[in-house]
Amino acid sequence: MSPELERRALGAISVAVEFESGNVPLLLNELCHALERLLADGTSHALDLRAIPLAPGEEDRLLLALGQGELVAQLEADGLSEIRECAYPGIWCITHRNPAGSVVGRFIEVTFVPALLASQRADVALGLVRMTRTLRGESRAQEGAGAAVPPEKAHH
Amino acid sequence: MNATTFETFRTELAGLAGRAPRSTLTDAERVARAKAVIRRRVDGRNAAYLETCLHCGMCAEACHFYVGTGEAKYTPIYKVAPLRRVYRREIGPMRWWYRLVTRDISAAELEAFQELVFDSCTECGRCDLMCPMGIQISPMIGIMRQALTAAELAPAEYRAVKAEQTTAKKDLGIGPAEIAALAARLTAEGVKVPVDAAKADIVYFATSLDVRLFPESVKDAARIFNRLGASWTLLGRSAELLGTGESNTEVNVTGIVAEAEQRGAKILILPQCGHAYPRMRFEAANILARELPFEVLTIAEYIGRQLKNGKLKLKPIAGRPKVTYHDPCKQGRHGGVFEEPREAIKSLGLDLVEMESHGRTCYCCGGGGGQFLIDRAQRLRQRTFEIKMHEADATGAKSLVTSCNSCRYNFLAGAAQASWHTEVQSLVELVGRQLAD
Amino acid sequence: MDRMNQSVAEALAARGVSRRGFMKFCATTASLMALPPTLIPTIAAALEKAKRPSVIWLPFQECTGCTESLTRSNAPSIESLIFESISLDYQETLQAAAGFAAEEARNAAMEANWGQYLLAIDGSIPLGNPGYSTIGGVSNLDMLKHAAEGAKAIVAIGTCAAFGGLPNAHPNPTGAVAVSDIVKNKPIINISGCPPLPVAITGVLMQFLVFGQLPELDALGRPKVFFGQTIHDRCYRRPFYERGQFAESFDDEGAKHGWCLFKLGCKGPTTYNACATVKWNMATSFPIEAGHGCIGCSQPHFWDAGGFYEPLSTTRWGGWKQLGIAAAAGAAVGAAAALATRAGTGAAKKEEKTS
Amino acid sequence: MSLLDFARGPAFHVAILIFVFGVVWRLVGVFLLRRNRDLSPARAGHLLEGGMRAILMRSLPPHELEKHIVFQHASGYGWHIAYFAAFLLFGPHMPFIRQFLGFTWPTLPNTWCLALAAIALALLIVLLLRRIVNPVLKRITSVDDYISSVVTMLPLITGIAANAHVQLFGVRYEELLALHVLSVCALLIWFPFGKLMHLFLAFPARFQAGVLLQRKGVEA
Repeated sequence: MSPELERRALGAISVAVEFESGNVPLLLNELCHALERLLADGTSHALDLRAIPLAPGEEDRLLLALGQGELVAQLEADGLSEIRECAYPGIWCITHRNPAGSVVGRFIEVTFVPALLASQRADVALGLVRMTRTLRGESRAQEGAGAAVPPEKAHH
Repeated sequence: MNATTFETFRTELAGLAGRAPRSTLTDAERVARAKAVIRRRVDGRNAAYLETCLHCGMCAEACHFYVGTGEAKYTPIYKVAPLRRVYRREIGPMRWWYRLVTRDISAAELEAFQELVFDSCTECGRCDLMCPMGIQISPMIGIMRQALTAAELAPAEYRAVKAEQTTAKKDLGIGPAEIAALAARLTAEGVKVPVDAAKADIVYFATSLDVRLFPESVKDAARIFNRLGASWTLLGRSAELLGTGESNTEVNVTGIVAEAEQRGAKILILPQCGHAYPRMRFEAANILARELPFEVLTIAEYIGRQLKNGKLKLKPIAGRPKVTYHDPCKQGRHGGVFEEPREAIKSLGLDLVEMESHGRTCYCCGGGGGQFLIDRAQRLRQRTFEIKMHEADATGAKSLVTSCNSCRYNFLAGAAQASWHTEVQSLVELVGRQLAD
Repeated sequence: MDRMNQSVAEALAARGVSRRGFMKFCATTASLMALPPTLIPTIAAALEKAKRPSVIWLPFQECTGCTESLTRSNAPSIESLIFESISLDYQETLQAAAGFAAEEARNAAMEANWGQYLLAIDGSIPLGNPGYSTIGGVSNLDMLKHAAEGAKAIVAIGTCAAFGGLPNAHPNPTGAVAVSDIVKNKPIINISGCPPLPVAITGVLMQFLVFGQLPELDALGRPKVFFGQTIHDRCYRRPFYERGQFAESFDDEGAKHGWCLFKLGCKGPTTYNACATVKWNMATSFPIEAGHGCIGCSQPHFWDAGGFYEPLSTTRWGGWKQLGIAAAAGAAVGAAAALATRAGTGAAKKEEKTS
Repeated sequence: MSLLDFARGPAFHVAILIFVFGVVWRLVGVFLLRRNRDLSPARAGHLLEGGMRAILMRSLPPHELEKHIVFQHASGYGWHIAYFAAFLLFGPHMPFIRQFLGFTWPTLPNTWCLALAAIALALLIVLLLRRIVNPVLKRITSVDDYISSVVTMLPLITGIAANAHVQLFGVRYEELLALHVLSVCALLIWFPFGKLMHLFLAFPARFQAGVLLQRKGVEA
């Protein structure tokens, strides 16, 4: 059973309990203020959800409260990552998973564009090299490059 | 009482200290004697009190000497500090520990406490009511007084009186001869006063103060007994012989009980006297270690009872004048005599207006417990008197009634000094003058 | 290519991981080390240059629970940890080599990195008899002393290595002691817990990697990042404690409502660890979430510190019988004092009467 | 052995044995002393009732002599009530109480207890300062008063600090908890030797006074 499945299975066991750490409203308020600052002077803000004590179910409630926005992006780099805009534009929920599918990090960013979405200078440079080679027909081996999945695994 | 008698008496008291015998005890003897008294008198009850004190200081607020002067040394519980130390070091369960951490009492210390237990305490018992722990402080001050008396460290006036009692068998110049003379005079004036009759249902006393300053009170008491047709006699000895200044108490109580028993007395009635009442009423049986075969009443209590059961009838005083009543500490707070004197005042047709502190919380006259003997304590007495004066003035009464001749003397002395014009009246004399036919 | 001289960024690039992937790695690393997201760029910059350290892992009197815990680490996974961040040169349980080959590999790695490698120890060291625990005929004590010589720093993994742990519990038959009882001249990082949180292990290794220095330690030599707060401080049941709502037994209404387990012996208030935030089994849960109080496994002598189910506010008091004996003794002394006083005053009274 | 283990273990064990031994020693030593039987006829009957009434009367604030002692009375009541409420209604104390009694009772939220403890502490500090400056109290104060005052306050201070997780001078929670238990040990050890004994002696003393005054026909 995959860890994610296990998690879901555990979640499916009904425990008629509502826990409350009281942090959800505080976080929502913090995000609201962060949005104000973003508009005022462009300051971005980020929260690491794992560093905040949340009762079981509270993380889900927080995400539910933030809702679903227009944009969802997926990043495949050593596991799948999801970059999702919330119902309140400017608030982004970023979830990192490892190759096994387990969540290894969850951040909420308040910014116009999360840094991860932008093409990275180093990648662009590498891509440019590859593209130039392709155009010159010097190498056919790099066919299909540009996708997020690396062409080879570095297992030794 | 005329002004000359009063002044003579005051002058005599002022000279009393000079007549005190010299004490030749060594310091060690004084300490040993004082400790012996404390060890003998402090029992389990006192122990529980001494163990419970929290040093909260509330008792100070009850004490007229503290309230009157604001001086911290007059805090009641502080006055028994040497007693407490002796208790802790020699009587209490943790004496081994206290012997390590406290020092023994000294003669000098005992002497320093003379002022605190004699000049500035009248054993009025007001602090006993105030204490949140229920500590009865005044009886322990009584023990302190006895201890100092045994150590011959009582004030000179007390020692002079004690010497007079022991050697001349007189109290302030009053002995059997003077009492007999007064009785003869009163009988000659038409009020029959039997002295030392062989048999009597009622045995009555006169105090040396009664004889010297207030013979009218003896006369009026006699009138009342005679009107009721009682079988009574006046004892040929003074009530002060019960032991002014805590001296000779046991010897004298034994003698008085014997005399009353010998006459087949059913009731021992005490005159308008402070310390005699609780002494005979509550302490005598314990001193003798047996129950007394007669009842002990104070004259005010007797009058009240006779009025209540209808045997005594009074003519109301015309005009229903406003009066206030001073509860003598030893009769009221120490004896529970509150209702009876008020019954008499009611029957006299007087308009009783109570002072702010009355009944169980009544302030002391300032000179109780024999304190009035001490010449140097004049200032302290006056301060207390002033408290009383203000409370009495606040009632608007033109006359203050009391049933203790010591209180009465103190009020007269205080009034003279403060030019206070409220009339000080004696309950027994008011009653004696208003007897209905 | 010489793996030892590769930086982490290079190692990742060699695997074809994109820059985005590298940033993701930095973000999860920051999260792991409980660093604020604002430090992610700093971490990235450091990882650009950081060289992968050699790690020698020696197991002494242990149960392999700590290794089990580490292998369940998924953030980052042990595979990526081994291949990307550190050079795990000796780990009996995980390495393929065995016997003399393994020992040779260890000696070679130690020699090659003398003075530079990170020494990880799990298990306590028996001082009672060298034969209680040996590797290839070498006693734990001798091996530790030698390995510690060439180590840059030592990481004591698990309560046994950190504080003596279970083998050290009363009556301690093997004479087990902690690493810090033997090695005095090297920096030691204690990552206690029975077992420790996997992220605490990997986090410390990461910290060493990223910042090239040891993390800030508490009074017991534990990294403050993971051991700076008590379980109680970060427990999601803390509001119940504050509200005075406690489970009185494991099956009462309070327990069903998930109330505070203090009265059932939870040692959360005196236990410093990150279980309440990091959680176990891929962040699924931790003991308190499963309805059992914390047993305080990351604290020294937790095994001997009273029962797991004894609430912290209980004390030793001897029972009513002992108090009764004390009372009887007090009564005897008190009665003796009072009776002696009575006899004294009685004699004084008689004396007074006769005189 | 950590400080906390020491405090919860041998320290408390010894302290409570000393407490019981000392308290019984002092009580028995007082109550077995000679007590003279009162042979005079009582003015009023119902002596026991009088004694019981005194226990109550001297506890109740209304009092004819109250005028000058309002502050003492109110502050005394205030800190005693707050102190015992903070001790007896604080949830985490319940296992401690249960180990002796075998049962417990409902408790208050911690913040309430924290507030109560703060009130008690504030009043105790005011009363201690008052003891230092008030001339009457200066006269009658002994070392006992200061020791008793301090050992009474220490559990409050350490308890508040531990409960509020105030890191006093870098002292950690388990150390604060240990200090809290040790301060209770100090309280228990000092208890039989100082004025704290009034916890056991106040009611007997009041009872005695009540009987005495009832005999005399005076309201206690």
